[in-house]
Amino acid sequence: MLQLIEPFMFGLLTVSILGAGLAVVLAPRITTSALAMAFAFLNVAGMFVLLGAETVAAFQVLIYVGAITVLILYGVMFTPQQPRAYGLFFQGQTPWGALLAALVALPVVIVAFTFVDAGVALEPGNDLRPLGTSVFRDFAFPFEVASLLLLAAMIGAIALVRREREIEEPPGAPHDPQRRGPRR
Amino acid sequence: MNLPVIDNVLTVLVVIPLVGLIPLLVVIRDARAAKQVALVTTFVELVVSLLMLAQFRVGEAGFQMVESVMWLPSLGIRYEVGIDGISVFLVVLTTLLTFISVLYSSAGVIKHRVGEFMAAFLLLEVGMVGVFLALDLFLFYVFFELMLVPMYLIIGIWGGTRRIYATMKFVLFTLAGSLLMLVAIVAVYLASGEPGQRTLSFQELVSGGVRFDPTFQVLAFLGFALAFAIKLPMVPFHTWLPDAHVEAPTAGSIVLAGILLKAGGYGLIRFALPLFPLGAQAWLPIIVVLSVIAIIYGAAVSTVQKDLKKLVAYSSVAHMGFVTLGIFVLNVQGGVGAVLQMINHGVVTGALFLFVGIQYEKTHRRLIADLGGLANRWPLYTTFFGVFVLASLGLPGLNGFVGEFLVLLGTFASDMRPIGGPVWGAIAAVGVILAAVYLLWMFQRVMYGTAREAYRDLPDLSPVEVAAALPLLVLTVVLGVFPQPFIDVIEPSLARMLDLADAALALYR
Amino acid sequence: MPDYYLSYLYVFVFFATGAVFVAALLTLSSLVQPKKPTAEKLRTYESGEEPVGPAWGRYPTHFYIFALLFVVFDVEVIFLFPWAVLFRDLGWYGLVEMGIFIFILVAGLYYAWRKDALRWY
Amino acid sequence: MTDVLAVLPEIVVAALAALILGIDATVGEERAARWLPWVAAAGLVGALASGVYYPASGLFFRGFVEVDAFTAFFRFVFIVLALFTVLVAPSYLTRQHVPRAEFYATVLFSTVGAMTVALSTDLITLFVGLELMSIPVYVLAGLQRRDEYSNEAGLKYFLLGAFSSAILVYGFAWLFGIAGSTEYSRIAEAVAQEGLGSPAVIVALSLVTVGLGFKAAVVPFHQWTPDAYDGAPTPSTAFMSVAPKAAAFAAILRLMSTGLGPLHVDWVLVFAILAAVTMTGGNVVALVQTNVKRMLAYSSIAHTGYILAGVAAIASGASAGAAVLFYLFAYGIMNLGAFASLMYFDTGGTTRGATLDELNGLWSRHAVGAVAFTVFLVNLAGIPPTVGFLAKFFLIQPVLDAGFAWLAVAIALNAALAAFYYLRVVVHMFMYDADAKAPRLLPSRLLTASLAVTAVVTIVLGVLPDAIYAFALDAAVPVLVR
Amino acid sequence: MTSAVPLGAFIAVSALLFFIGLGGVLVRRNAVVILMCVELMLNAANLAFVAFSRRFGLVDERGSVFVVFVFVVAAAEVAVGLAIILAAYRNRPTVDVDEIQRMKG
Amino acid sequence: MVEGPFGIDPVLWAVLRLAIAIVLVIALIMNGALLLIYLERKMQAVMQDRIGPYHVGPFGLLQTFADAIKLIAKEDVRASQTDATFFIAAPALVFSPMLAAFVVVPFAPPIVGADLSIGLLYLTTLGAMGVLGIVIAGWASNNKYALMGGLRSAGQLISYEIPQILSLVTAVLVLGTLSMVEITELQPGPITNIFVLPLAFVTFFMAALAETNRTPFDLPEAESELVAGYLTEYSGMRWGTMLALTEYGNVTIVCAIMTTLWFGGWNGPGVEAFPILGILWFTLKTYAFILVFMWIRATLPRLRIDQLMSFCWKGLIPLTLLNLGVTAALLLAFPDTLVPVAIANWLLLGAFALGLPALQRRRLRRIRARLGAGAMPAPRSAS
Repeated sequence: MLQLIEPFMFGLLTVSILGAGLAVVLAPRITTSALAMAFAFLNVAGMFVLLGAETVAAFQVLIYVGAITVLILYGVMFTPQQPRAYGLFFQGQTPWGALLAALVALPVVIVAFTFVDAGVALEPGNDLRPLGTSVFRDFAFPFEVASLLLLAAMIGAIALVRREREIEEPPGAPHDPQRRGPRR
Repeated sequence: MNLPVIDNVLTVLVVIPLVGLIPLLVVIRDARAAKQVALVTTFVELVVSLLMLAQFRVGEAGFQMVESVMWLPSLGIRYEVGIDGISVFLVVLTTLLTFISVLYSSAGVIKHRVGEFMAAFLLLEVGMVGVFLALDLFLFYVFFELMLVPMYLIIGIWGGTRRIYATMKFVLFTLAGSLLMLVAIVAVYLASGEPGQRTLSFQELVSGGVRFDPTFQVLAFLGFALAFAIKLPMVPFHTWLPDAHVEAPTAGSIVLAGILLKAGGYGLIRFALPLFPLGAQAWLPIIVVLSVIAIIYGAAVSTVQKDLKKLVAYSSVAHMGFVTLGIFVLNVQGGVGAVLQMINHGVVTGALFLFVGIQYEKTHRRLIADLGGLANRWPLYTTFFGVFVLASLGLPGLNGFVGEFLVLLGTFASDMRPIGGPVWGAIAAVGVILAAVYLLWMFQRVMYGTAREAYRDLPDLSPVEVAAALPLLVLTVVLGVFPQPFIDVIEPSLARMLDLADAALALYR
Repeated sequence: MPDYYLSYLYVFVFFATGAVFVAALLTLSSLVQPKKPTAEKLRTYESGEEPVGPAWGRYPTHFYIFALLFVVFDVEVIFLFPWAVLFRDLGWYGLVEMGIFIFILVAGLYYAWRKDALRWY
Repeated sequence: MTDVLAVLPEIVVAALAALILGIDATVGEERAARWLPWVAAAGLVGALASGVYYPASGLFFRGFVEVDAFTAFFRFVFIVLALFTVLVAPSYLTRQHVPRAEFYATVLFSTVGAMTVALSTDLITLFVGLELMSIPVYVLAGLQRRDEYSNEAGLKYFLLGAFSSAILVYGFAWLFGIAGSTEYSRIAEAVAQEGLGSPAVIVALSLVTVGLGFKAAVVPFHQWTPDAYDGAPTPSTAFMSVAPKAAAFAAILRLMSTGLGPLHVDWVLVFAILAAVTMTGGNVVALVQTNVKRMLAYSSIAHTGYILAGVAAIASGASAGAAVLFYLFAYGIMNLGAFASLMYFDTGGTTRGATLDELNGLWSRHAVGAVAFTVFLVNLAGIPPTVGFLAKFFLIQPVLDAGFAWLAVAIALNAALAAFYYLRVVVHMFMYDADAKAPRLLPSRLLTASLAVTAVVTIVLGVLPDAIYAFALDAAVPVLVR
Repeated sequence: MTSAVPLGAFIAVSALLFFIGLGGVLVRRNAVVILMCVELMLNAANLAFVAFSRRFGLVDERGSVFVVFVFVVAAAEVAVGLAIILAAYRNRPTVDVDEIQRMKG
Repeated sequence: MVEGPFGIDPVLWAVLRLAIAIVLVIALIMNGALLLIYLERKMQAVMQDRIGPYHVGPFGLLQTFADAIKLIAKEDVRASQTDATFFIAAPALVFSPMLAAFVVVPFAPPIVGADLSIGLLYLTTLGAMGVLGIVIAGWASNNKYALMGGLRSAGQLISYEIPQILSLVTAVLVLGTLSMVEITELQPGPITNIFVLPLAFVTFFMAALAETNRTPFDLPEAESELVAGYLTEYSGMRWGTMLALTEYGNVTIVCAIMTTLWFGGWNGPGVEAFPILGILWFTLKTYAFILVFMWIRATLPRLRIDQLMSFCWKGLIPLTLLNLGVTAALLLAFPDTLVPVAIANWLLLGAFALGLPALQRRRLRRIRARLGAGAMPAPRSAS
């Protein structure tokens, strides 16, 4: 009976992930999207567990659910709601965009099944040490670069949202009604 | 008399205008100083070019005064300049016409941004001189394009009302052609040998070591010929020319007609023909037909022109048709005729534009219908103008005749299939007659008849204008009366070009 | 079926039970509770003031800076955990590596501090 | 220790960024502002020197960092571009109240990222480098945050950038799935073994191509470019139109030639077609623009097409790589210069560029600026004797050599087409007189000096390019298709 | 350990998730939602990485390592992205890409 | 696969064990909550010289029970402006992670739900998830007070998560494992981790107070400022699960972590002989901490929001980072002994304990000086 648990969990997670994913895309309200996204993240973490990568799963929850979703919720909170739904590429032609994505997706999904296990069977779990070893030994350089990346993001984001100093108009600048100044 | 011998005279010729640019840029806001600098520079250039002419050894077929320095070692591209019978007069013509243009312009025709105008002219001179000197295809291309920007500015800034349209058209036509030529040049480079031994040096390319296969030649020739045909301009590509000429300031027109067009003809003789004889053979029928069409068409269109400058412009089309015809009949007579025709056309059409410009400066009218009766007021002007008109229509004894006559001779002598040379010769001859019709008719309408009141008090030629026109007049007469010394210089080199082509052809027979 | 899967089965079941439990409690509650909604009752409670408009949107965005800094340091954490476990194997090399990493982030913190971004209001 | 020395230029630039932020935070914004450009410039020169001083070569960090001539060349290019940006920007930043220290630091971060791309030997380093390059640029685009256009630029650039990163990383995932490793060398082995017969390889290749295509703004993945370039503050535009593109091509060269090199017979044709479409598309749309900044944005798409043509010619060996590298360098300077020239105009405090009419008579109003701008435009048009012309010359050579004659002709025709709109700008600057509509000019000595010097440099390099070209040839060797 | 679920199934799920996200980016207009969709795509990539790691028997941890770096990048991306969205919102109260996009050409 | 006792089929045993665990944990939480609320009220009352609940049941023991029944039977009002999805999801979102955290709590050698190898990381992760529920609750209410409260809570929770984790990591440096069971087993004797890493404990403790919204960090519920924070619109059983159950559950978890990491977990006299005895020790230690929490609530005043954030970002995080670095360096320098680490930690703790008041005094002096000069800006209203 326990042998069935794995496929069962896989099925459950798959349905949850894809359902949540679709909900993100299709939900009319941004709040539902955000919640569905968090749920999808959580289920992806479940997939990781199923694949034997518990550490990555924990990181996934920590970063995606604990941090990124919170951040996105901040974004949702600070921006007003727009009930309309259009597309960045397919302005007002949602079906076409969806169709395109679906058409490309189909063959890719079929191709996905060409992958088969090729390695040595290993016990799942306990992946923290090999992961860490790999990061700190082999990927020392990208690791440091990643810290720069975080610093850059931090600086940039702060520069973008920091409260503004009062800016005076430059003396003598003609007031131009066309000018797009701050509007708060 | 012992003339001084200058080392590396060709490089000196290229460098002088550049050197002149430096003080010019310093005083660019001071019109007077700018004019003086430009005049001195172009004059020195003229003198040096004459000294170069004196150094030239007549009768030698090959290149003289060759200088060759490795330029881009990683590509094997050289800075290589040299001169032979074909180019030597064109160089002198360039320096002369530039000097005349600058001289005339500095007499007050150019009223705003004088310094910039002079700077553009000096830069233009670098390009023009360089084009006739370059022996490396890459270098040639650089100079060929270098002529573009200053001319573009000259037409665009100091031109007439529709100058911007004209200058854009000019640049785009020329650039489209020359960029295709660039592709062809690169193709030649790639085909010139194994990596590491590749070259673009003309002398190495034609020395027999390199064989281009026939298809390649056909395509590469097309690339070159298109660029040159647009520059010339040959008939379907000529539409930029009237616009450019009409809108260009007088000095610009002189140089444009006198030299820039020649770069196209020169390129055909110098590079397109000897490098790709098979290609030339393949395209020859089309070119000949187009040349003849150009002669007739140019003349016919000239006849109906109302604008004086446009008329001269279209006559250029016809005259350049003789040049291409002469080149592609592929015999020495025709070739020499073509080269002579280029020189003569440079002198005569340059002079015609000069005089149209002088007239326009005084009357501010260019439409033939608005003019008339000028002969009575301006005897000096009428004399000069008359001589040049006659030279242009090919009156024997003046220079226009010599070139056209030789070209026609060559055409008659050639054995072009399927229709023989005589047929084409005959048709071309009709062009000569038409030239007489429109030029004389124009002269009559402009110079005779009743003069308008407004023109009554306009002065005749000023001393500066005479000084500018006189050298051209002298050349017109000298070339017309004593063409033989010139032919002696041109013929060996031209024959060599044809031999090179033949030798290359022989490889495939 | 190894312990690994069993362990996580526990985790899953606990999670699921949590949700189910909450749902059950609320259902139970809804079964027994009275239902007398009135407009006044359903109105947003803002200490007796009349609520004006929705509360969403238009909040000072610099609160966001804290969330941002948190994310950055949270990411640091995912490196810190493996590092802390492996730290004896990695030795000084690992310490220096992590030291640089943390130093760079602290530089960002210092910047935020000096730029007065760490002020809540 | 050798590991550290090998990446010394990266360290110097990164430290410089931190130093600038530190100075700014410690000394205070206003007092630091005057010195920051000079600190940045000195530091960048130092970074350049450090690369010369320790000419490392080989594999470092346990084989995950490769320093070779290719790396050195891109370091040189990126540092020069950053230097140029830092020197032209100050007056604009002050005027538009763009945070200055943040701007310099962000540019430097992006530079480090771009340099990282050039020394990657595996997908992870590549990806992290690409992101370190891109994310600061999103910030740069939106940095003039009181301006709506800047907001939009940042937003669009960010969304599309993130989207492309996601596509790219998914492609990387498949590559990893095929090869079982993220190292280029092992990917190459696996890919060679699988061949194009494997549909998974096709999927991975397509995803990676699309992802990198977005990063480099290849048509049809270019839609973000005009708005992003147009709306971003001009100094940012100047930088982001060149450095990320160069980095994207560094990535393309490294990955496509080493990792996916075994398949080059298959992907070059796709690249050739993309190249032709890109250059034509960019040029055609640029023709109808009246806003110069937007026009330059489209023109930069066209230039992507040219460069891509060089990549498609990868089969012709070192000359192709060298052509791409040289073009990137030339394009970097001339495009940066062209955008920077727009900083003379005060267009109502917005990020928008001047329209053609607003450029009227610039020549009489600011001669040096106008001439410098013209030189950059002539460079872009590819007219000799400029480095822009040489770039095209070097480019056509491998394209023809690889048998893409039609592509070479397309380049030539496109260049002629492009000359139209470049020269139209010159027309407005030189041939019309300034009218009442002309916006206030805001000349700055530093800007003028930098532009003038760079303009002269483009001409000097146009006559004597051999040092750089030889460098590029040398640098192309590591990315030869084997 | 041989698993009851074939590897291909995991990859297929990741591909589907990827394309759901991609479709979302293509059709949605709200910037924050687009950002969410991008995150879905990144998650799909992560899933693929981890699954592929299993393919090679976890001998090579690169898949997981890549995922860790994707986390870093995603965090940085979201941080900056939302900052940009907030800055945009501050000037004009909308995050609708359609409305912000007013420069057409 | 654990072999079941009494020859029970292993599968059945696993299911059974799971069921037992869940039931036990839920019972623990519910009873714990009831008991703790009662205890808290009573304790506060005593400290404030009141009597506290005494009506219902002996000593008012059934008071909370009655409260619970009231909650269940209370009308559930959901204001019309709320965001339904979030409003309903929020309680589950805060409750589930709390419940799941109990999986790894090592009550006694035989009584551990599951000994995950990444146990601590797992707990951290669940802590992070809790934030989500609070933000969502605040947001969903569409009430300005609630949203502000949610924002504040979120800001506070995410901020203090950092020092909390950093303290944990410092402990992990010494322990070298993330498994809760292994951590416990590493501290068998009376010399537990607290003697080695006191500062890490103190910082963790402070962060934990904030993480569980306990005084002095209970701003989200600052009635005087924000009504009931993110809970304003919640009533009835929703409120019951959100606050009563979850908060006390979380307090228990945090205290359990402290017990395990610093105080030897289930270890105590007689555990070797009777492993089940561990549950006694563990519970005792944990409840001791809970009482400390309550004691603090009765003693300390509430911080202002800006003070709270400043204290975290400008005080706690740098301090924990410093501690982390020092500990790591000393551990590497003296691989065989923990004494230098302990010394350094105590010294740092001492410096912190003395330095903080000193710093505060200096700041106060400076503010007074500025006030005197009249340069103090008008007080801004806290938002």
